[in-house]
Amino acid sequence: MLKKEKIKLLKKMKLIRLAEESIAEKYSDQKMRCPVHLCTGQEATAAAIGLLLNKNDYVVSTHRSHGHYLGKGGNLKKMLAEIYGKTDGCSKGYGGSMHLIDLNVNFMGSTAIVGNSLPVGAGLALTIKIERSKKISCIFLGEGCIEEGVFHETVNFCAVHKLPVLFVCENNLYSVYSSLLFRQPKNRSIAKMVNAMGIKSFSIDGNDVNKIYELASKELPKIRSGLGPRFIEFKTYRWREHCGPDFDNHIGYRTEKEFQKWKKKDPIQQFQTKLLKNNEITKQEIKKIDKNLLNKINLAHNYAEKSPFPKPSEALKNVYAK
Amino acid sequence: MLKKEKIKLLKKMKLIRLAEESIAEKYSDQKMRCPVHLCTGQEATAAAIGLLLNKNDYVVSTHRSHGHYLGKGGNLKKMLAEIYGKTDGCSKGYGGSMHLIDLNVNFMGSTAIVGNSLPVGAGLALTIKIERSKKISCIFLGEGCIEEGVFHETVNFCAVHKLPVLFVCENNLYSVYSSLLFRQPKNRSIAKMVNAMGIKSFSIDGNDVNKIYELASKELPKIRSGLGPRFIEFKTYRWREHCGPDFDNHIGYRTEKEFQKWKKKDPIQQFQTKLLKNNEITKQEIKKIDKNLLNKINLAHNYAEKSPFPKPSEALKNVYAK
Amino acid sequence: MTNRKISFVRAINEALFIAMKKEKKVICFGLGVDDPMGTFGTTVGLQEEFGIERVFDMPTSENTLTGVSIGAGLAGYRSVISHLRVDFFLLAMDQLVNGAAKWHYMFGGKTSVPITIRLIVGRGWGQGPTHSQSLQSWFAHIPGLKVVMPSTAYNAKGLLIASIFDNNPVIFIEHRWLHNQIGYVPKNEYKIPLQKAKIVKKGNDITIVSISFMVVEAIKAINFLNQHKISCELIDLRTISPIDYLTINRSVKKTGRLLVLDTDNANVSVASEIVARISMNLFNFLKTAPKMIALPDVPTPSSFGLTKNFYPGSKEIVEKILKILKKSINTNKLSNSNDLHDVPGSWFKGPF
Amino acid sequence: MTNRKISFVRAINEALFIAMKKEKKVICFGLGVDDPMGTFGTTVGLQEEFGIERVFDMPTSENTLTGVSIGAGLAGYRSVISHLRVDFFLLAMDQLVNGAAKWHYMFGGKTSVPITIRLIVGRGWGQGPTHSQSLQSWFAHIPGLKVVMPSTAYNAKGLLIASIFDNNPVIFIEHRWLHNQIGYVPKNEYKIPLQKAKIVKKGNDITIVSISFMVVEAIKAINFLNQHKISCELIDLRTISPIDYLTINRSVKKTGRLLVLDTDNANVSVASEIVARISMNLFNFLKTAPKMIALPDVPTPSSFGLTKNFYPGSKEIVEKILKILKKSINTNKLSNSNDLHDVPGSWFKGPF
Ligand SMILES: Cc1ncc(C[n+]2csc(CCOP(=O)(O)OP(=O)(O)O)c2C)c(N)n1
Ligand SMILES: Cc1ncc(C[n+]2csc(CCOP(=O)(O)OP(=O)(O)O)c2C)c(N)n1
Ligand SMILES: [Mg+2]
Ligand SMILES: [Mg+2]
Repeated sequence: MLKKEKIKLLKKMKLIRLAEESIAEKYSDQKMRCPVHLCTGQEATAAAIGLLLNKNDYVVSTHRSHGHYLGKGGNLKKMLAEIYGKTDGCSKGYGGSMHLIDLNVNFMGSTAIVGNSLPVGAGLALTIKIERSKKISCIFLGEGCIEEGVFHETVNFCAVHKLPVLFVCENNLYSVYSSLLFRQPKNRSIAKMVNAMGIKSFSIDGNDVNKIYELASKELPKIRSGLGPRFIEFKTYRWREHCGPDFDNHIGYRTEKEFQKWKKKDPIQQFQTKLLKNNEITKQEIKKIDKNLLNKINLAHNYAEKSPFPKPSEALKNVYAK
Repeated sequence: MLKKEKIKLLKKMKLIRLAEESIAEKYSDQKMRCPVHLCTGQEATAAAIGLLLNKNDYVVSTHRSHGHYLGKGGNLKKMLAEIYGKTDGCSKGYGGSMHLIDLNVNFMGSTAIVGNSLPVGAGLALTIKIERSKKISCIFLGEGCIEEGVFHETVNFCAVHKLPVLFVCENNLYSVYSSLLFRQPKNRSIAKMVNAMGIKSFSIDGNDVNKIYELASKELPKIRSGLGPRFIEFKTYRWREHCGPDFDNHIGYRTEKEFQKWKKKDPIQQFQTKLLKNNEITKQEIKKIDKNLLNKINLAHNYAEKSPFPKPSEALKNVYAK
Repeated sequence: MTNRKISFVRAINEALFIAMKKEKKVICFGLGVDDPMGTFGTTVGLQEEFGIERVFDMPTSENTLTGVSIGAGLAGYRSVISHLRVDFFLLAMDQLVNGAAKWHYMFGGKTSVPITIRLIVGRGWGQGPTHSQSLQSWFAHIPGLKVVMPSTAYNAKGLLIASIFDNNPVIFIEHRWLHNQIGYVPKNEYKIPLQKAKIVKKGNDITIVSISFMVVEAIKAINFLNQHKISCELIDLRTISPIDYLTINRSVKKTGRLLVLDTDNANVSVASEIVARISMNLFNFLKTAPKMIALPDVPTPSSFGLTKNFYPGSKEIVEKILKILKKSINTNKLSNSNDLHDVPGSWFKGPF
Repeated sequence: MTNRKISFVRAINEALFIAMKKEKKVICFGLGVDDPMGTFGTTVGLQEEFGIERVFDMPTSENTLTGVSIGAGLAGYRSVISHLRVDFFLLAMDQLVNGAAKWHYMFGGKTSVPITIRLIVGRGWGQGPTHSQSLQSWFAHIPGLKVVMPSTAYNAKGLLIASIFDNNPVIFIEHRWLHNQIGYVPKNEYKIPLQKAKIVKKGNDITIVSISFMVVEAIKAINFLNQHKISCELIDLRTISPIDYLTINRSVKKTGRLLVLDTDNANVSVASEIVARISMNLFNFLKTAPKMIALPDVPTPSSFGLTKNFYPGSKEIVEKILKILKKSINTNKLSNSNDLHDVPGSWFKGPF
């Protein structure tokens, strides 16, 4: 990875982190009135994959999609405006945090029913194949989604048609407050399973952004050149509560200790430390990056807060396309 | 396998074969007025598994379930009466050929939506586990069913709970007129996939009743003793058309040659020849078996034809259980 | 040219050919679309003409099938997907309702999903509980879906072309017993606008609102009643959702009486909806209580015995109308001459 | 003892404890039933009391979850399963409709599947298009299902116990905004019979048929109207399918006027069904056109701005009744004093 790329990557991770944390901070103002699923702690995948995808590559995602949206280059102001329920929101306030879209970067939509966007991603990939273009359709999912039948149907369909799909599965060990232990067979490898289903699969540390970048840069060209779909499992951890701005290690489904263990693996801290150690960045530069990002995020919140609410009567529009 | 068992097995296969062929023969009388999915050519699995299951083991099955029903010891007369739509039918005429039940032998139901009965079988197994009884829940399915998401959900659930389930998957290469080639990835092994999903799996010749019997006798006790579910793929072939009494090798989706190849692997003929060669049965005995079975089947048709139709007003009953 | 008579099946097939020729981004997939039976003949020849990339078979994965059509829609493709029975489509309700129906709305109108979902209603020959559901009531209940139910070959072709080029998900329901009906169909492209009902027969004594196969039964009933000087206005709804109330209202204002016919179970049905809407909005125009005829609220049984009186037909329509008009006529002549109530015609010999 | 007041949530919890204690074969499973939140508090303590074999979490597999309950039912077990939102249950329509609803019928009455399916309707705080569907219209349309929608803590407990011990699949729909309502609930076991509506208030001018959260709004409206000498009869339907027409009919015959309130989209709804049925059967008793109030036929938007006037409430009810009765009263006092229309009470601070 070039130094330039590394800085980009760091910036992208930080953008996601700081944006999520800004939502957490301001959520108690009661102005963002919709459920939010923050991805703090999971920024590495979103940033690395997002950076490696081309602008016209397609992305679909899930309820926890802020990072994927920003990673792909989605408009921050419009994302926040959407969470605030404003007309300038990326979905004009109709969708809320769980339904993001940015057609400028082919972020085609995140949806809130577990597994719902998977076959949609496959359909996008089908058109790429028909058009013989070199695009990719990237599908983000959580490990809970593996339990939905539609995941297996989608994998099968993509394998049969050798579609240009990258499955990005962030395994953060939990689905809401349910541990993997009660949802999937013990010691079963998700990647090995998907491999046996017919898609070349990998499983890597989801907090090591270097490795993610490396693996993805190797596999994406293969997908583009028609070698078929790829599936990558990223082992990671969400820091905050399943839904909302707080922490929930005290309520009983996971331990503070486990959380602290994962917090030490902070993908951003790890990466930054390495960059510093290798003299690829200075503390000064980091400060500047942080400051710029915080500034940008503050401006975006201001923009979102100032944007008007859509009129109630607008609710009756947009049911049918013309 | 004891000689006695072998004779039983032969008889069971023949019962299924002759019953199916009798339906094929009489179907053009237009008295059996419902879709029928015959299993001629696939009798080995139904007979061997059926013989090895205990009376109180549970079975659920699919649209192609005549063999599974008879194999388990289901009542022939009531099955035919059901296909004729009569009051003495096992489902009193409400269900037809695609919805068979015989609670006397814990044949809990066959249903006609692909994949529909799978989780039902898992639910039965769950109660076995709760009751710590040594029963098994046996789930019959076709290879087409593998493509339904519910298959994967069911496998996952059974694996997580280590349920006493035997999955019997008859892979006859086709789903209606669609070849496997367009439905599942090339060279993907179903058994290996299910193995990677978390269930010990096997793939064997579905026309070699000896092997089926052997494998099942080895695995069933393991399932009973709590070692978890098992999945077996049986490679086999349906002789007649997907639905109905005729042959359909001429319509274009499969070849006469392929059919003839498989016909040579007739599970009954193979087994009978071996028994004769080993002097475990005489031609005389075979004749007698055939005659008895034909007689029994004729009587059953007579019974079914004579049974009255349910009254039209009965259609409005049985919507709710008391 | 009005003597160019072809079957409903061929009309569908023609519509598909025309749409796919007209627009390269129309694609067609579903279980068995390219098999020798070609979805009861409706998709025959398409793959040969347009290639395997635009016309292809699917794994037995109904939910994913639907989701794939949404994704293709987002990339500008118009999918025509099909299910040989409505019942199989129950596996795809998440993609349909949480996805297709709301996509345009929940992303603020920024994208849309032009999908046509062909569903076939089974009937007769022991199809039974899981192969003969109609379910338009469900689809009509969901905002964002359009629901179309053609009754003739002519309507089938024009409505299918209109559905394919509509920018919304359209549920296109074909009754299996209409597939072999023959009727006048122009050779060229034509569209029948969605949400436009058709007045099939003019009349003054009562308004009959009907859909799909019930139109066939209604025509028989009306012809009989005509002989007895009872004049019915027959409206073929064609689009079930949204409903063309303009046409219905105008007719009810004229006749003052309403009978709605449906192929679905009665409870919470499109028929109830129309009866309710007219009762609420045209209460003062109604001379007598509005009525409806639909299927009994039970699953469909399989047996020849149990289905004997299961499906209401022309006789029940006539009797209901006589009751509404407080008239009595001998209706014995109307009893089904066909002993075999479970087939669409004597040519049908099973098995599905 | 009538001052034993507990929340709707606790009433549900008590019903589950009682049912599971009474009958060993009652089991309870669903996503998160044993997690710290315990299905919004309703399943708290069950696993501790009855063990992990009878109370357990599930993989994210809604369709299989439902099928498993059918299988358990065939072996004599009564399952209580739950979904935190109605919307998630759309993945299970095959098991529900092709399986559970028809099982008893299609096997000739030989077996039955006693399942209680708890579904929670979301509302407010930006839940949006895929987290606030109601959908009782769908379930009521399917023969073989019973559909229950309690409006008070008292009803919740008695109806849930009755549902669990009913031998059929019962859809038990809880409105999230009722969960924190407090009401009188006896400590012991009691059942409220299914298909029995409750006359909540007697009155003479109009019959209001209402369900679930709309009962709360109706009571507010009626109290206001009472002050102006308008007397309404309020029927809480409680069971949506089958419907207790005996009670409705008796009331409409008395008042001659009908208003039906529903929490679902209006088109092809339970409200339409009731309006239709009454119009067909009691046409001559109706003094004015029957009316209904339900949700607009659009998906639910997320934004605070868009949802402002989305849900009809007591004000709309009052205005509709005044219109029916051709009266006019100043209704300004009725405007929602609560500025925050998107929360059930000021105690609610998100996030779901
Ligand atoms: C079909 C469906 N079932 C249940 C839910 C409730 N739900 C919302 S998020 C979520 C967790 C999914 O877990 P995972 O896929 O691992 O994603 P994560 O939240 O961990 O990022 C669940 C179960 C839902 N939205 N959709
Ligand atoms: C959900 C669903 N989709 C489609 C069908 C139509 N259908 C009936 S039988 C069948 C074939 C299934 O193939 P397989 O499981 O291999 O069983 P086989 O017929 O080969 O025994 C299909 C697709 C159905 N019944 N249900
Ligand atoms: Mg997770
Ligand atoms: Mg097969």
